[in-house]
Amino acid sequence: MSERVAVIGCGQTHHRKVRDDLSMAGLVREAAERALGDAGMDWTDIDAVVIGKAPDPFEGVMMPEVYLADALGCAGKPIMRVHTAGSVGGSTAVVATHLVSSGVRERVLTIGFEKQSEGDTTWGLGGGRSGSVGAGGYFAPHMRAYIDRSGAPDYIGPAVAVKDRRNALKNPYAHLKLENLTIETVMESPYVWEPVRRLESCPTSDGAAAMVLTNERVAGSRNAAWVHGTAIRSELGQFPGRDPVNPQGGRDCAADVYAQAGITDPFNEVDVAEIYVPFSWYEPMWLENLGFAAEGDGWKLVEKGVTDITGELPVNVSGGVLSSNPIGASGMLRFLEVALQVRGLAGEHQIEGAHTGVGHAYGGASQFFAMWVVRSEKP
Amino acid sequence: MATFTLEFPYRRSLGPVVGGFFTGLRDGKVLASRTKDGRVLCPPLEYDPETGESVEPELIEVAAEGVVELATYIDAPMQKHPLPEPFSWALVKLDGADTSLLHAARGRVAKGDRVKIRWREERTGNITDIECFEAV
Amino acid sequence: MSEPVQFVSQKVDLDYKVVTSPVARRFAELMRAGRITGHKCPVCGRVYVPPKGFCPLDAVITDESNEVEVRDAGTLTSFTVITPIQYQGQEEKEEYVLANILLDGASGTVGQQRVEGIPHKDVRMGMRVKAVWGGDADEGSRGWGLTGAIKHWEPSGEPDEPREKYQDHVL
Amino acid sequence: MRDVAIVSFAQSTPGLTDVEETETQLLFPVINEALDGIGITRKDIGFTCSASCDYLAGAPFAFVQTLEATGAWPPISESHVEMDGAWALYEAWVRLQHGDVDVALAFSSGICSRADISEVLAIELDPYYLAPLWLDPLSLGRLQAEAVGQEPPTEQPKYTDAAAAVILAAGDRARELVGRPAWISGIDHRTDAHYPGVRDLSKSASARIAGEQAGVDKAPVDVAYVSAQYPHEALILMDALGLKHVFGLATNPLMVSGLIQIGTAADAVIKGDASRSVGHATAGPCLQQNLVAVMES
Repeated sequence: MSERVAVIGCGQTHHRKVRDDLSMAGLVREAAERALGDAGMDWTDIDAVVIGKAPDPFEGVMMPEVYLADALGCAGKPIMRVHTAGSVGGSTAVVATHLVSSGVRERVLTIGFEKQSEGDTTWGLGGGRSGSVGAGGYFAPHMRAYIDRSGAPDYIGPAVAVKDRRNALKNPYAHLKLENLTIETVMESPYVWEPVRRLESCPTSDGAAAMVLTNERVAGSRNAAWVHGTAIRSELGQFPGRDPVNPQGGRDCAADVYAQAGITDPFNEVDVAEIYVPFSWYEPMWLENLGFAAEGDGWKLVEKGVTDITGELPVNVSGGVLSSNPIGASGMLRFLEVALQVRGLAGEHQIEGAHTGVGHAYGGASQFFAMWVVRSEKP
Repeated sequence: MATFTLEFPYRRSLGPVVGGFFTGLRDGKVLASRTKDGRVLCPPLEYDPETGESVEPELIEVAAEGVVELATYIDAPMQKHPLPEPFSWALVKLDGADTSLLHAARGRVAKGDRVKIRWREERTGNITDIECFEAV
Repeated sequence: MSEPVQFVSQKVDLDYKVVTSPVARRFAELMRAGRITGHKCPVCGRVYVPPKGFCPLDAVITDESNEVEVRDAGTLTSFTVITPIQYQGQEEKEEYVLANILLDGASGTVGQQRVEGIPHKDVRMGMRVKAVWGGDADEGSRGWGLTGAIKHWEPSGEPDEPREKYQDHVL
Repeated sequence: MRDVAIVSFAQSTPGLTDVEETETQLLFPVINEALDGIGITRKDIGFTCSASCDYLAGAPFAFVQTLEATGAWPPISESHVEMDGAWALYEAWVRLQHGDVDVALAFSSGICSRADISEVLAIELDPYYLAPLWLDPLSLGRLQAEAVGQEPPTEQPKYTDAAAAVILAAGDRARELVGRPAWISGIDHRTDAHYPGVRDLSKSASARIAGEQAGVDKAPVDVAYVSAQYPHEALILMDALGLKHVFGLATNPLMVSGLIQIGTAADAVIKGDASRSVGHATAGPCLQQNLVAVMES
């Protein structure tokens, strides 16, 4: 990188089932204005906007960045739209990072959003046809294969669901606020896509996330999260012998971003991780995929409480995708939350002394991956 | 040739500005927003289109008639267009506004013509509560 | 004055022609004749069912000369029991099983196949299944699945395959 | 800034319509041709960026299918824009400026012949104030023609089916790959406000800024290919970019047109027909969003 990249502003909406008080422009602006406020900037300070969201039929607006251009203060400025399925919030932040690191732009606002309540996501994922099984129905056989392969006990998924919802109670922006959830109540909730239960699944949310990224000169002495590495990977969605349980693309993405950040022992060198876990079993699966645990051992970290907010490797202390899922923003929220952590601004869910954070997102048929590593000091 | 219709009834929340405008239309009046430097936007945007800055929180009323800034005649309307017979698309600067509202206008109108809103009888709070513009 | 307007409804309806690619069309024709076919990559030898018209791994275009037939029986590699989510246009109401199936002679699975003729709780990985033909042959294949010529799959009664046989074929 | 050039360009047969193949099948030979032309393979690509649009396909995740045309195994570093392929090229250029890769592929595909484009494009408009009126691209084109005092068009553009691929390379790698790389001396994109009633439709402020930032006027231009689908759009763009002559679009394969215009402009440099060329892409109603690239020998 020619330019060091700093995150100096983070903003997110209060995520809800329906943000019935806002238009689509209002939704993205709520997050963006909070990010600008955090950065001590206003709209005119921004050089470029990079916006991401999932498929357009979710809201029924084709390429909505066209309509949102001036809502994001872009008259006379550049705006681009990224779409890489569920990983899009992460990929969008990576494009924004490269705009700054390359020296092309100095102050970039990046935004991810989804207003799922406008339409119906299961309908949208099925291309408007009957028979859509949604993302959970698609991923369920992969989770079954993980359980079969690892021999994980059946309460591991529910334990993740409880942990993330408990964390969400500490996050004022989180959508789901489920008090007094226990492993038993999760296990009693009905199967939606067996082996996945309703309470082990992400909600559908309206929400947006935004960050202001800039270079070293503009960042000056501001409280910044410094980007130490970014990586993206895509792999074919289906071919004979492809392993969606521990996909090569995720392993490569992690190896790439750790190498950039000089991380050789992720479990011991990472203080906090926000991992894209839309269904509970993806926490142990991705712990293995991202090198935090050996293959087959991810569930043991969950069982021992290692990924709890008080554990050695806190994962999704914001409540994660299981607690808030505005799809196009969900990946960016993972990136944003670790930036908040290393800036010491996460509030009630702050991990004391968090120095190195890893943000992660995935999408498609577990085939698109985006990650970054941020730290409290410069690279 | 087989065809498939991708069809969905989206339910859009509006927020105070778009919602306020649509509430006004339902009640037979036209509201506009004001930028910090005093420009009056109709239809109202939540932001200054030049800068992105939020508009003033209060909407103000403008007239239901104004001047055609730009128009073009459509002699073969599409089935989904607002009017079934030939009409004009017109950008109309309503009296009191600084920007123009784009809608259908009955018949052939041209730049400089004065037009007024023809209200739909059954109004629900929607841009289509304006049936069209027509000559004053 | 009545309540402020908070929502609008907007119907978005767009018509699309359903076009089946020549490769998918031929596959569907053969399916209607009761034959499941794939393309065998001339470089790596993998058999793709349904055929794509190329091998994405070797970036090689394939055609009818690469066509091979596979059996209408295979091994269930993974599955889920779906509780259908209701939305406009959703016709599924009852719980059903969707499985990924490794057909005998194919290199990879066909995804999201209906399995019937067995209580849902008895469905298992490694189970052998065979096709039940006679569904509506659907020309509107969107490029995956097996079109409607196969109604569903049912247990074949053969002994289960061991884990080594299916674990590398989750999808 | 690194020196980055377009070193190869390929497109499907111009003017295709009613294609029966999938977007992936349309792309496959086009990407092959772009690679073969400079003697490299998919394994030589360090970064890939694709462009497509779900509303043309009428189903989500068009890009998940088209990824197969890249042979993404082992996994590749790849991104996707839901925009004209010109913006995929821009993202690839940014990645080459970031500096960790030397060769990048940008590609795009769009099949217009399966949809009624006059209706599809209506739903990219403001969902509260414009989309419910089903303002179609011909209506918007006519309005803008009136704004510049030109005869309004009577027919909408011929929307066609296409795929295109461009390969970019940095520095010495570009020189190794082709005799006359089309060096990108400037590239920039800008947007205007969306709602037609808040801007002057007789001009394209965003194209003017993008052209200035890309340095169009720094030296004479031998040839310019712009994404003008009507004569009045060509006039507006000539004014905004300070050009005396431009080639517009004969047909308009949405999502691909801009990448084709830039690729064609680059090809003129690569083949020695021009020493300085301009390519342009647009998006949104009435030339709302514009990208300008300047290529030099």
